[in-house]
Amino acid sequence: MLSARNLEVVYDDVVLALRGVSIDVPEDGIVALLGSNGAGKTTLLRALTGLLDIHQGEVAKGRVTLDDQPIHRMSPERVVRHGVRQVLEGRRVFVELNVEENLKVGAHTARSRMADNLERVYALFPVLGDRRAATAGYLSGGEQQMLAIGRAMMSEPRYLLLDEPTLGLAPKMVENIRDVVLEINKGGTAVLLVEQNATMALSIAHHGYVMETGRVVLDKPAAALLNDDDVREFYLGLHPGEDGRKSFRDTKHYRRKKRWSA
Amino acid sequence: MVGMTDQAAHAAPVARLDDVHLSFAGVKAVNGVSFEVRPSELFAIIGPNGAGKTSLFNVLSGVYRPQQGSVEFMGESILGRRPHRIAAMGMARTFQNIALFEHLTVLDNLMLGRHQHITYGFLQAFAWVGTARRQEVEHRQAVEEIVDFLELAQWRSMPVGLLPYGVQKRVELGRALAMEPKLLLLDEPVAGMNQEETEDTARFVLDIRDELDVPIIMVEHDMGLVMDLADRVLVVDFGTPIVTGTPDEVQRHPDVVRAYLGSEVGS
Amino acid sequence: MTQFLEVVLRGLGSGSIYALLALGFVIIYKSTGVISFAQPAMMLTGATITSYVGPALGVMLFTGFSFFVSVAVAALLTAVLALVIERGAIRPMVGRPAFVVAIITIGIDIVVRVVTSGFIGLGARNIPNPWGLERVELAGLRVQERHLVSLATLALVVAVLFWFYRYTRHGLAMRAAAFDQEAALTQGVSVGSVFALSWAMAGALAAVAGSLLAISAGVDRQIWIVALVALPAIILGGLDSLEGAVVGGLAVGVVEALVGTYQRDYAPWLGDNFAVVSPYVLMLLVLLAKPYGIFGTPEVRRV
Amino acid sequence: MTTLSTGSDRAPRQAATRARRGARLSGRPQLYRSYAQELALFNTRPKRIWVGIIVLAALGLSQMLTDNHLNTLALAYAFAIGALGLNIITGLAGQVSLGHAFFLGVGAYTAAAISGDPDGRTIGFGITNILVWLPAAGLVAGLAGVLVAPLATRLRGLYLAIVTLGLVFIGEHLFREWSDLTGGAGVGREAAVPELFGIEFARDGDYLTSDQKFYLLMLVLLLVFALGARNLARSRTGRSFAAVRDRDMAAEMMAINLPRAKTVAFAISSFYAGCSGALIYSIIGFFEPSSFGLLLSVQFIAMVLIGGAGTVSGAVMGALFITLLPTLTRELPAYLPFISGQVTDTPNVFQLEQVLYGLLIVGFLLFEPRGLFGIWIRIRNYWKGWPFSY
Amino acid sequence: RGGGEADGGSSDVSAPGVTDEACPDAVNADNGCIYLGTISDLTQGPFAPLGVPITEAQAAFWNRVNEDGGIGGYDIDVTKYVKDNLYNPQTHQQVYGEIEGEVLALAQTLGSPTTLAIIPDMDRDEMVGAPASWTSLWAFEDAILESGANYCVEGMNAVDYMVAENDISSVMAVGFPGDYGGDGAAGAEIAAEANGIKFTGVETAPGQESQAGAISAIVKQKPGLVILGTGPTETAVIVGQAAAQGFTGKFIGLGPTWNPALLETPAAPALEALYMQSGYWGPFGTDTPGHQAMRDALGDVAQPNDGYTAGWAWSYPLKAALEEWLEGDYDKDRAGLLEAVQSLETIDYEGMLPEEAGNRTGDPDETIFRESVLSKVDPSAPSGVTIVEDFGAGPTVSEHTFEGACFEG
Ligand SMILES: Nc1ncnc2c1ncn2[C@@H]1O[C@H](COP(=O)(O)OP(=O)(O)OP(=O)(O)O)[C@@H](O)[C@H]1O
Ligand SMILES: Nc1ncnc2c1ncn2[C@@H]1O[C@H](COP(=O)(O)OP(=O)(O)OP(=O)(O)O)[C@@H](O)[C@H]1O
Ligand SMILES: [Mg+2]
Ligand SMILES: [Mg+2]
Repeated sequence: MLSARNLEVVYDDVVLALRGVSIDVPEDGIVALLGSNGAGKTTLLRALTGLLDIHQGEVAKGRVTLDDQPIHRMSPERVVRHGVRQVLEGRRVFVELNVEENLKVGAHTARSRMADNLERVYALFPVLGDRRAATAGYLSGGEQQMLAIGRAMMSEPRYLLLDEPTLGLAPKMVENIRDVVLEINKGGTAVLLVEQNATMALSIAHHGYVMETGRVVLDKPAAALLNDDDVREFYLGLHPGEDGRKSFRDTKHYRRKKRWSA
Repeated sequence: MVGMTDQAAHAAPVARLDDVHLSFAGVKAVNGVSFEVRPSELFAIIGPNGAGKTSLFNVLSGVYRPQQGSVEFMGESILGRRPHRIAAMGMARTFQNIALFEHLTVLDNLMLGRHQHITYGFLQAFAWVGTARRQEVEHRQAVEEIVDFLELAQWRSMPVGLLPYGVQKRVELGRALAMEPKLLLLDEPVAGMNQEETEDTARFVLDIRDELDVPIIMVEHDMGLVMDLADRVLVVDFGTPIVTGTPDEVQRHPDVVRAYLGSEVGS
Repeated sequence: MTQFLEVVLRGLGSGSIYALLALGFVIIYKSTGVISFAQPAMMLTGATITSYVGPALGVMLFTGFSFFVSVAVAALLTAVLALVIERGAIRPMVGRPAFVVAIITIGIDIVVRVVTSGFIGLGARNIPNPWGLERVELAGLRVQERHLVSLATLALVVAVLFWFYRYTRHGLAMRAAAFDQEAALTQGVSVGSVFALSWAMAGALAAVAGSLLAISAGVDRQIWIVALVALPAIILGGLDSLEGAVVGGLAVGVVEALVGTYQRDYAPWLGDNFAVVSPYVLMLLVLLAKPYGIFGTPEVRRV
Repeated sequence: MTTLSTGSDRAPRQAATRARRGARLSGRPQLYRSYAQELALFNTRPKRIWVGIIVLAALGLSQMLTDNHLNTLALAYAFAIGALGLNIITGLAGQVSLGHAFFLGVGAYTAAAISGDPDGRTIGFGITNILVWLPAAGLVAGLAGVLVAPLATRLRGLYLAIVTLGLVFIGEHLFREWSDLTGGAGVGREAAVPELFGIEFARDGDYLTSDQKFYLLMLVLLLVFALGARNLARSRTGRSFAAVRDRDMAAEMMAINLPRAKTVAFAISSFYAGCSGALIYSIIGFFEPSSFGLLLSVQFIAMVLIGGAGTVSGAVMGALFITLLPTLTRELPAYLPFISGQVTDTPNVFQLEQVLYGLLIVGFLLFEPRGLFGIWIRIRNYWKGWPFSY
Repeated sequence: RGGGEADGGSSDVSAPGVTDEACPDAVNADNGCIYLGTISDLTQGPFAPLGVPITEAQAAFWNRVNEDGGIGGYDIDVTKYVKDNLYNPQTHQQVYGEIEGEVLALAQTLGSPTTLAIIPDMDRDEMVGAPASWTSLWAFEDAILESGANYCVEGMNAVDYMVAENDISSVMAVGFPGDYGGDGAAGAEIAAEANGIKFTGVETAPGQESQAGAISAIVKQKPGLVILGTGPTETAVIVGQAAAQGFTGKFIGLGPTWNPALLETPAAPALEALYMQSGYWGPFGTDTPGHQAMRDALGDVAQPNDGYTAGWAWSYPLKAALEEWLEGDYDKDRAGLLEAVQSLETIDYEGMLPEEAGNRTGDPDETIFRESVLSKVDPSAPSGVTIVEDFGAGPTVSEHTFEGACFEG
């Protein structure tokens, strides 16, 4: 179990980005984390993997534990060695390296089974196999996203934290990623899925959290979230009293109010 | 669903690509694409990842030079023209991965959109008198209008680097509008946005088309948005055009479903 | 013709020293994205250490052997010094702009050089070695032995580095760390160790280069200037390329020797001492054709 | 991509972080009645008051300090003009240039030639009026900048830096060899003779000493050049530089002509450098070709970075810091009596001076990466935020 | 200007840098103190290997003067105002400004371009200074108290000597450009012309690896004599490698080319065979009362070299000038000191130089001292060289009229 308890995170000694967040990612679960932009989702992932330091952030209160051992003071590379692996927001492939080299760097902590894992990734994302010698920076946006996920899988993590993995992916590829996440999970890896595409995330998650301005405002099983009115309106685009999705042509200019941010 | 008027369909196209081919060291990014965009039209391009959509934008704005084919904008061939010249002709765009000037404020970013419309030179800039001062004030007014239009007022003097993602995308849109474009290219305008922000953006896009009467080419993976807003849709796969047509036609095309939409056919 | 070939050989000899220095710059650049202007001081320090260790060993061992032992000791000690500097002044700057770090290395260079100069004293310190200015005949060409030693050392170093970058995971990890430190951290790469390792390797290389350089006339306070010649070498070879450093270093050595020998006869209007700036002219010419040097990786630019 | 940072992908993020801090710290309540008023340079009352106080204090110093200190400060002001120039190309336009020393040299020699003795052993035209040689020095250096610019438009980041470094070496060679102009290596020549409407700055006058006159002249010139740089930065041109720095490809698609923007940036920056070179050596009176070496370029880079790249006041503070630093380190050993003053001892005070110089630069960048400007912001912020932290 | 506070309550002497209080760590506690400034290359500059021993020897020289009771009731202090110029004209000018008000005169101002940068200031301040360089230019500067021959004279005498000795038919000058190598080369060229032999000038840059051009020029043209105007390291490289490439002609090095440490480099055999050293006075181990006093005063030095000898010899004129000024009927200010300097006809160099070498009363062509010495390499001598040809002026220099510095004309 990977958990955060009452986490408070401060950037630059001034910006309070998380205000007492607690979440649990069970060993075999898929957990969805939703929230509007700037809610603190990425910050939470950074706290889980030790990356706050290089952003001038620090855990001011609370703790992060992995199987009840505190890890929030651990250096990022040791966190990776303990099996917690984050896919950074915005892909962050090594643009000057080629596809295969990117994957090999991903296997830094698991060299022995590198060949097998390479094949596994190429099987999941055939495009990458076709372009294994291509410079990563010149891949299309979606292809880079696949590379980033594939790279993370190279180290066979126990916990995979995905930060907006479907950003910029075509619908079919989104399905693809969903299947991949399910498959990874079946293989024994727990997944924490940060997503704007709530429909997709909640369709596979066991449990879900919704964050707003540094706090967890909803903490329910995924199925329950799918029935929450606010979630339906603000994350799924299903407006109350209407049947199915409303056309974007009919959206109005006015600010609606969410119940939880009262 | 707003259909195109007959008149628009026959007016001279704003932009036209004819049999464009572009490849990089073995990769065929664009393979014989032709289309034209007519005045006031909202033209969408969709296709799987790596299909060559962004590359088409880059061909249009002069970043890439196609090996074959012709590219026209405002009735002129722009093949081989430098990006800044094409931009000056009135082509504005936003970028798939936000390309704002992070250190600058929202206002400065928008003022940069007006670069071509401001004419004083650097000698006048030193002294900051006469033309320089007058133009700065004048164009500042124009920019404030965009700020109002896109509801950016609360962020106007913040460096864009610190703004939320969704707002940055909006600033980028504003910067493109500040150029007073004759054609607007939007590369995935709602990627990474939540539902609320997507709805806002949809509204802005419609307003731009309706109020400012600017033709738009939009690349987007959010099928709901594309199908609701677009007048016509071009589908590409592996650089090759599959079909061009109204959203309804496109949505039902079996090749499109197979290559692009998967099971999740637009609602 | 004989003379021409001899000049080329001489150029290769001094070029191999430039190449060793260039490799040091490139290794640091490749893994941290910074050009370390402290390399000249490292070279000076390494050579100075050799000049102290050598005589201490000299009485006990054959000079040829004791030369290599003292160079190895100097390389090790210089690597340690580099580690200390990296830890104290470079590591805290992880994630900061490369040019700020570069200026820090300039500050370090000043400090280390002044301190080392204190140990050099006023004259030159001799490094005991069996070659001096002796020459041998090779296929009718007279070559200085020290140049052969330098070339052989370079060959050895290149072989080891090739193996290291090719067959260990650290090679890729070092490149990854240079491109994107945060992303490298999430791969489990210890960016700190990468920094330390590259500084240590570069320090050791500088020490070797400095010691070889000092065979002919000893270590004086000013030999650090030679390290600057490695700068045009790395640029024309390609900043992040080990092959580039080697080719660039050798090319610079040869061009400098040729210009030094023939320019007075063929192009006197270029002025005396044109040889000293010829590496930079060569660099400019290469860059006009190839903006990233001969082997450099072009920066990925796209929107 | 901003060349001031390392990897291409990392830059925007760091930039964002930096920007984030900047805004939070400098955000102030704004109430303006017109855009013109908001666009005014000193648009708040505290700003006006502070600038006024600083200028008055600087003027007052001319009466309070000894001639020797004034001389040092005058030099520092002249250096600051050069730092402003480097700040334009490096801080604003993001093109790191290690070639600044070369442009300083071009300016210094242009000025020296124009005002030099026509019958002397080096080229001279005998026009000592500063209004002639100063602009000429700037223009010739600016022209040299334009000639170099085509290279800059092809090269990026450290490649550009090292190439411009090559310019310094080649320039030094040129200066050494062209002894008709420069007097030759190891010899040198007289610098520009400063004279303005009959005032000879190199001589003590009835009311003011030579050093006082130089000090006031440099102060006025620095104010003019700084104002110009500030205006430039907030103008169309300055914005286009910043755009080129942050994202050059996007800038092109904002209709900015990239090669032209870089050329203009180089020209303006070299103009400043040329003027600075002419002024620096007119104060010293004599110079020789080896003055325009790597060290000088590095000093300028250090000024811009230590001051805090991109801001006018940062560049000025950085220049003052770096030029006054040796004076300072020469004083410090006096407080360390246990260090030997004997030149043959190691360590001795002279070595200590050099070591301190290096250490202060390192320590400074290590502990305050945002530079002097950052310290100022931090102090201001401390008092604004006091007694709350977050 | 500053300095007023230094006047103390002295009845007659009113110059800056002169106090009634004793010097810090004074030898004679009852004496007043005269402060002399030193601006030298002490750490990072290219001439630090010379600047340091010069400065050290001068401290020893003035200490000896003090131990002999000082001059006219004053001890002389040269240790309080010592500044490092980094061999940079701008730094030189700045540190001059820092000490100008505190010192009476400069015991040392090292380097030509550096000193040239302060000459206008020295003129304005009526400051007198002993240089630490031997350029012919100093003969034409009133404020500069040079000693012995200059590079130009050396170059002429070296050529004349070899023409007489070896009947050479060509000479090449290899050296740094400018006041040093250039000055020596100018002298060599004048002498070559006078002797009707071929002359070639080759400029070279500092640095071990920058000598390829010079070496190949030497090896190709095989001149009978090479005059070197470089630093010691360059000397080792050039002589060593030219010999290794088969060159058998002779080398004569100007004063600053030599350092005894060269005898430990691989070039030592070549140096012993081909190299001679020119000098303005005898090297460290020479047997004169002055040399002896220097060796006694310095005690054990780690590496005896002729920087010490130079620093010592350069101090005599200022000592003579101070004595003349304090004892004679001069205004007791800097102007008076300058006047005293200009009235010196002889100086007691304690045998290091002939007394008439100190004449400063005529125009430069009359006062330039035209005799130099030549030494050969001798590993057993303290500074590695011993005299073979004592003070002498060749025919060329005796005929020559000096109208300005050699290297500019
Ligand atoms: N390095 C940093 N320094 C200062 N503040 C930061 C930093 N990184 C993030 N923040 C602030 O912390 C808050 C949370 O940001 P975070 O990136 O975690 O949000 P997010 O939920 O991931 O948003 P998004 O959906 O845009 O990715 C924001 O207000 C942001 O401005
Ligand atoms: N400069 C380049 N060099 C090499 N290959 C390139 C370059 N630009 C694009 N490509 C390749 O061309 C193909 C098309 O890329 P493009 O970015 O146009 O795709 P896209 O349709 O925009 O995809 P996405 O929806 O993922 O953004 C990709 O396979 C990409 O790798
Ligand atoms: Mg996020
Ligand atoms: Mg795309």
